[in-house]
Amino acid sequence: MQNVTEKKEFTPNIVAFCCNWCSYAGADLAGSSRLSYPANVKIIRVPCSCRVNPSFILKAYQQGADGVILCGCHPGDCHYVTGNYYTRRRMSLLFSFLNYMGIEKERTRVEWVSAAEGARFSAVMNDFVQKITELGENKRLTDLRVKEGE
Amino acid sequence: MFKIAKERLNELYSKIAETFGLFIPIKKGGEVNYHVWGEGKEVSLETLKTVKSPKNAFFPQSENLMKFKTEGKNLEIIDVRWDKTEKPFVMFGVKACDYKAIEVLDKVFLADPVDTYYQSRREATTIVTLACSRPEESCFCNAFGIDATAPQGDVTTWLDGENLYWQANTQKGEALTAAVKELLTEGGEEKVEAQKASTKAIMEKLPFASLDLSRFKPENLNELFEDPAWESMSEACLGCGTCTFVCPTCQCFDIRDFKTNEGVIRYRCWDSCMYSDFTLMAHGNSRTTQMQRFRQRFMHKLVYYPSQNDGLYSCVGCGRCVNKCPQKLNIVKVIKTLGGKNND
Amino acid sequence: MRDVELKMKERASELLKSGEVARVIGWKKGEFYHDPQPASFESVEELNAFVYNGFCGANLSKYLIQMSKKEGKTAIFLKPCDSYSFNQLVKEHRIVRENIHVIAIECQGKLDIEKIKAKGFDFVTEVEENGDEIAVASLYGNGAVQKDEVLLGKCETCKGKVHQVKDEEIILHEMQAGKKNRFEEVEKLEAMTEDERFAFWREQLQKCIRCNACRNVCPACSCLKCVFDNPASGIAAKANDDKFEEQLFHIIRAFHVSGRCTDCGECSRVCPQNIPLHLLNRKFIKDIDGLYGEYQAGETAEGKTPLTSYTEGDAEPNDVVNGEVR
Amino acid sequence: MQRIGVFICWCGSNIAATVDVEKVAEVIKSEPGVVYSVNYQYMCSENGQQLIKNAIKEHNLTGIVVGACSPRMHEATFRKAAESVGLNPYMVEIANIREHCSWIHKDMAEATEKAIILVRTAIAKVKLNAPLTAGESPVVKRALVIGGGIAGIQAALDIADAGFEVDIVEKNATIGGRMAQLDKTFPTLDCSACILTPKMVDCAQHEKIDILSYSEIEDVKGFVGNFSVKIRRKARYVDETKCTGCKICMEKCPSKKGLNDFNMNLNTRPAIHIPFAQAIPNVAVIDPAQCIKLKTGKCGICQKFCGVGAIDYEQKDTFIERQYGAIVVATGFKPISLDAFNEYGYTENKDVITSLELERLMNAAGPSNGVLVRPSDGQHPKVITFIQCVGSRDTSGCGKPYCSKICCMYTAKHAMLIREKYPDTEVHVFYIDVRTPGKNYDEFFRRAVEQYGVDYIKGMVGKVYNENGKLMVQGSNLIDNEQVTIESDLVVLAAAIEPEPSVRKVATLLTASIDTNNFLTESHAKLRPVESPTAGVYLAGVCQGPKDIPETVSQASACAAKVIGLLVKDKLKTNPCVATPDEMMCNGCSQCANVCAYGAITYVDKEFRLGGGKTEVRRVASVNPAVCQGCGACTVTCPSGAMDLKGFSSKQIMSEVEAICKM
Repeated sequence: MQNVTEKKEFTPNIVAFCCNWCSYAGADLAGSSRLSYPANVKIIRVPCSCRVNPSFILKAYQQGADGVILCGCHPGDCHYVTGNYYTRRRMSLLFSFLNYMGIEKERTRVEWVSAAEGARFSAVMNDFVQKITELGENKRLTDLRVKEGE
Repeated sequence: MFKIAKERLNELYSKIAETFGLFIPIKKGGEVNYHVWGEGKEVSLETLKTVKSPKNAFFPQSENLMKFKTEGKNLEIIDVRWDKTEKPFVMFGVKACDYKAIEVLDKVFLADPVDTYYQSRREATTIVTLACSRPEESCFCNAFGIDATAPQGDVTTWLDGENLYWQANTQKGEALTAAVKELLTEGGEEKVEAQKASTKAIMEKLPFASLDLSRFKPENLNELFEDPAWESMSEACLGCGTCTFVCPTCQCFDIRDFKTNEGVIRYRCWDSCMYSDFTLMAHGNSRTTQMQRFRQRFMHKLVYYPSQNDGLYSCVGCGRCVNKCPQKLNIVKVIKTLGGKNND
Repeated sequence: MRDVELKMKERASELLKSGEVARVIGWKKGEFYHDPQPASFESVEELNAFVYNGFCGANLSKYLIQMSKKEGKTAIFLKPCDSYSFNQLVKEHRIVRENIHVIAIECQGKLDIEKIKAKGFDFVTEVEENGDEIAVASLYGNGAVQKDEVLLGKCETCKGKVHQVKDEEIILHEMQAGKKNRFEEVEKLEAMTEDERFAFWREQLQKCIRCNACRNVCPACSCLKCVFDNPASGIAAKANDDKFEEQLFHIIRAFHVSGRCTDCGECSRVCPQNIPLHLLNRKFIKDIDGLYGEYQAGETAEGKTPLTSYTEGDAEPNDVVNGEVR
Repeated sequence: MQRIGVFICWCGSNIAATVDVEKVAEVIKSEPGVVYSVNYQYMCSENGQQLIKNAIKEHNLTGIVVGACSPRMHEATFRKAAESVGLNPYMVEIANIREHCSWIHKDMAEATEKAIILVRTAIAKVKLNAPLTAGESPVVKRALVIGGGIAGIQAALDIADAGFEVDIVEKNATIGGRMAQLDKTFPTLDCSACILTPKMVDCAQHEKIDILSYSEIEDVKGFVGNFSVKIRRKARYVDETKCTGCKICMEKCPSKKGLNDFNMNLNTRPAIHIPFAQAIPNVAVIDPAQCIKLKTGKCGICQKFCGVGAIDYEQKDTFIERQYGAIVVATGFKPISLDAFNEYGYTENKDVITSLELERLMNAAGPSNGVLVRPSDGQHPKVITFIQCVGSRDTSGCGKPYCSKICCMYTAKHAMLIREKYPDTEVHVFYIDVRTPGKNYDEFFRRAVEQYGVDYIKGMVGKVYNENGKLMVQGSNLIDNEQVTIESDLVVLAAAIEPEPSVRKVATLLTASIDTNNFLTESHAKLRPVESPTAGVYLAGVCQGPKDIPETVSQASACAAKVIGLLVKDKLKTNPCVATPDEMMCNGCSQCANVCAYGAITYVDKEFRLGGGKTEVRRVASVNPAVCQGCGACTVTCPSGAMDLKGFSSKQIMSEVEAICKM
């Protein structure tokens, strides 16, 4: 029996948006290659990284996510030809803006992971979890109401 | 009557804060609003018009009504209303117009059926008003028969260059006075009378001192409603909620649900009749144009509300909307256009 | 300015009389000198109330969304900065260019009554503009203030005195651009630490009362139904119950107008709590300029915005720090 | 009321070893909306699917969640199973508890907890799913081929042979393209005309093929299966139906000084002409810039001599509009302009020529009747120097960054042909690398070196200059590490090739994307190399990237196969997960169309009721479900949120976010 008074270690809550064609498949490959990454990384499948609306990211933070990572095909390899080019511009501006509002720069990230890069997917997630763990809990973009009662 | 030297006000605040939550105009982020007092806060008692009115204390912009805790398919309802056993609070520095506005709100929230959320806060509050000595051009409380030099309240205060003068009016006021008695000394009646006189002289020069409200009577309701002037008056209206949210008497709210990790919080928040979805119902929208919304707001303030409340207008002439409307529309223009013959 | 006002009134009168236009959008006298309100004039008689002075700061272009749908042609007076908004609205098919007659008017910078009052004139009875000096009469004393000190925030960094669109012009005197660099304040914030920036915005945004004045006045926010009013969007909310809601509102709003915001400054002008909202939009503008090349929304009424275009060599989001590629 | 069924798969021990499947199924039972939750060893098996089907029927399920392997694996399987018992296939969601959970986590408690979250997330989504039905759009059984070179010809023939109507639109007066200009072809050295012209004739005679020569594409509307194309038929001043190709007009035409573009401007031709002997259609055309009658109104000689009255000086451009189900783009290439390459002296020296010019000089039907002579003096050149990679693999900015791919082989071909026909000629070739990947290609190249004694010099040429009537080619020999100067009679430049410039207009009309080098972009570099991202548009030949004849023909046939595969269908099933605008909220701002890679979004003016009997006409977005691919770029661009994506709606994703964040 563990000592219940022991302070619970911070395990960040991570949401990963993955495009169906590259990154989600990359995550599948990481799985079939048994390349582990922490269980607190949870994936939402979207057709293309360009489907990810900034409001989804903010919603995740509001609902208690500590880090949000967006994964898509490598630029130039987008299944939908140009989708991730738009993602790239949107997210460059959004992340810079969030940082301008005082939100930690590292909390949000974009990574291009191809369907063949299972190892990279796992490495990226491990690295991201470590960075967010170092950064600590998301306190600046969270909604106090959500975590009430915890 | 009591008084306390201006330099010692901080001691007064500190003393009040020992037993009460003290809400007082404080400058934060460049703007003055009612906030909880604390050591080091920048109190700005003289500020004539806080951006948000004191109604925020009894009828907060947003207030949780209840919580639904869900676990699997089970649901539990939790009462989350403000608890009377918490510290009672003091609203300090309320101006005459804003105090009158609380009276307007009371008629809505304390009438049957009583809004217990409002009631519990209202009852726990001791209101310390502050007489005005330096009104500005957008003030027109006198048009509604309000005496800015002698506001009511549990305690009335006056402030001049040297002292704050203090006079308890009610039991609650006496109790507060007793709590701070050690800081107060007697006297100051002449100073107060002098200030009243000089302020009244200024009040007479207010540009809106003699607004004619005579046409706003229940019997003119239909005529006023149909007046063609609404079109042109509302033309520039953006449909924002600034006027309603800075208004000390606007009382409309919306009830919404918010999903949490545990279930749902049901809360209410200020709503504005200027918003297009204010009247959105399942069948559609009963007010489809901004003119209709604009008309509703002023008809309510000047005709509907008084017709149900013994002629009490639900405007107190604080002039916040005059200052804050982005496009410079306001109730004064409405009164001047529709109020009566003597407005020209 | 008086001569400009007369000329405008005269021209409006001609246009209405000749039947060339059915209405003219301009400003109408308020209760004071300092509170003229936007108005449309449909007859020569109505023009008696026409006014144009240092307090006509409002950007009238957004009214055209409704006005240009009305029967007949609409004439509108546009200041140089308003003309950008006009183009942007045409670009987004929100107004019908053919139905509008644009009269480009002179602007020497507009005044902020709150700034004048803060100089100690809190019972303003009269204001007189004499070039760079503003004479103020108040119940508590008369005096003068320097125009530079009481300009509307948006006029301090005025982006130029060139109309981007016009059918005719009424410009009687030379106009001057703003004296301040518009990115100065953004840079100041960028230079702060994350914690300081966060504290700054928290304090500012906590003041927000969700009145939607910024949104409703914004020519870029021309949606029929805003996502924040649409329960289906998942982010609809009316008033704040937690600081997050204000952040969400202002982040999403700034994002939605990015690449489309002409920096007209109306959001900050109308904010009842004086939140420097323009600093949000300007950050996007500054980043767009830095990352994708200088872009001024509303310079033309055609073309794609920076967010609806791309190049293969664009910066990677993770590499962008303070609007620059690390 | 929603009735959700949840099916947790063990996947043998793949899932069950790390995820407590029983617990997951049990916990999920108490989720609101869930009326049935079960676990089973292999959900994808026959029995597993039967279990799902039975549960759907028995419990009257409105949606199901399968907690199993990746949806990329078995989503289709479970959708089919659901559909077979009457549940809309899009009411199925997969929670990936294998690849994204059991396979990567070792701790059972942790993996079980995550599996529960993932299943809850899928439940949150499926509750908002709506039944979707694939739409259908009719297919016009006719194809358009843009460009009448070998790529276009091959594609047209293959499609027509399958029984479908094909139109070839060719901007020149004849089909044949670049291949018609070639003398011999590598690596077999058979005569280009001998293998091409029969195909051209086949086209002309094929009852299913309509050749629209001297025509260009003006406008394209519509979408896959249903394109409407406006074609400009340029005035050729000769009635195509009457002209017999007798060429009497060419003999009689007094204006004979027009540059012969078919012969790379190496000789001249009359104003009225047939480009070359085997032209298809074999019909004359008048060059209006050269014709005396058209310029001055006087002359009219050709009309006088024409026995069939085919000459019509009054002819104007005409337009026709036709419907097509599919479009093949085969617009071909041209050698780049060498104006920027002063070092090779191309513009100053007549005897510095391009390889394509050499093709004409060596061709029996060419300006010198197949006798290799120097353009300057008609003498037989004794020393010929070839320079490769002129403008190819060039990062200086003057040329192209890519390899033109065909130059190594045709240079070897030229060198070999010259050595064979004129053994007394000395042939040098400057090269960077010799690239010969291809069947029999390296053997071919080695023959040139080993059997024909062609002197290959590895190195770049710095300068070509004229000295006493001789061309001095100064370059480096990297193998011997020395500077060499070769006194030459003729210098042949292997100019880089680039897409025919008219492709830009075609691409714009088709909303087909184009890369920085003006090559058309394929849908996927490896797996969909002949399809443009614009559905129903296919790419053949050099317009998509440099390639030689066999590759071009292969690609053209591949295009044809794709086109045939499309045209045999009567109706096209469309992906139901497409963007859909809420017209009540759409502002008509055009932002969404700006980011659509497929041109699926157009705008229409629509009348809306305002209430009070009033109406308003507003411009609103309209998505063509047959063209939309469902990426969602438009949904984020839309500020009002009017644009949403079926199957991945904002509400669904928001709901997933809420569920997945719940720890």
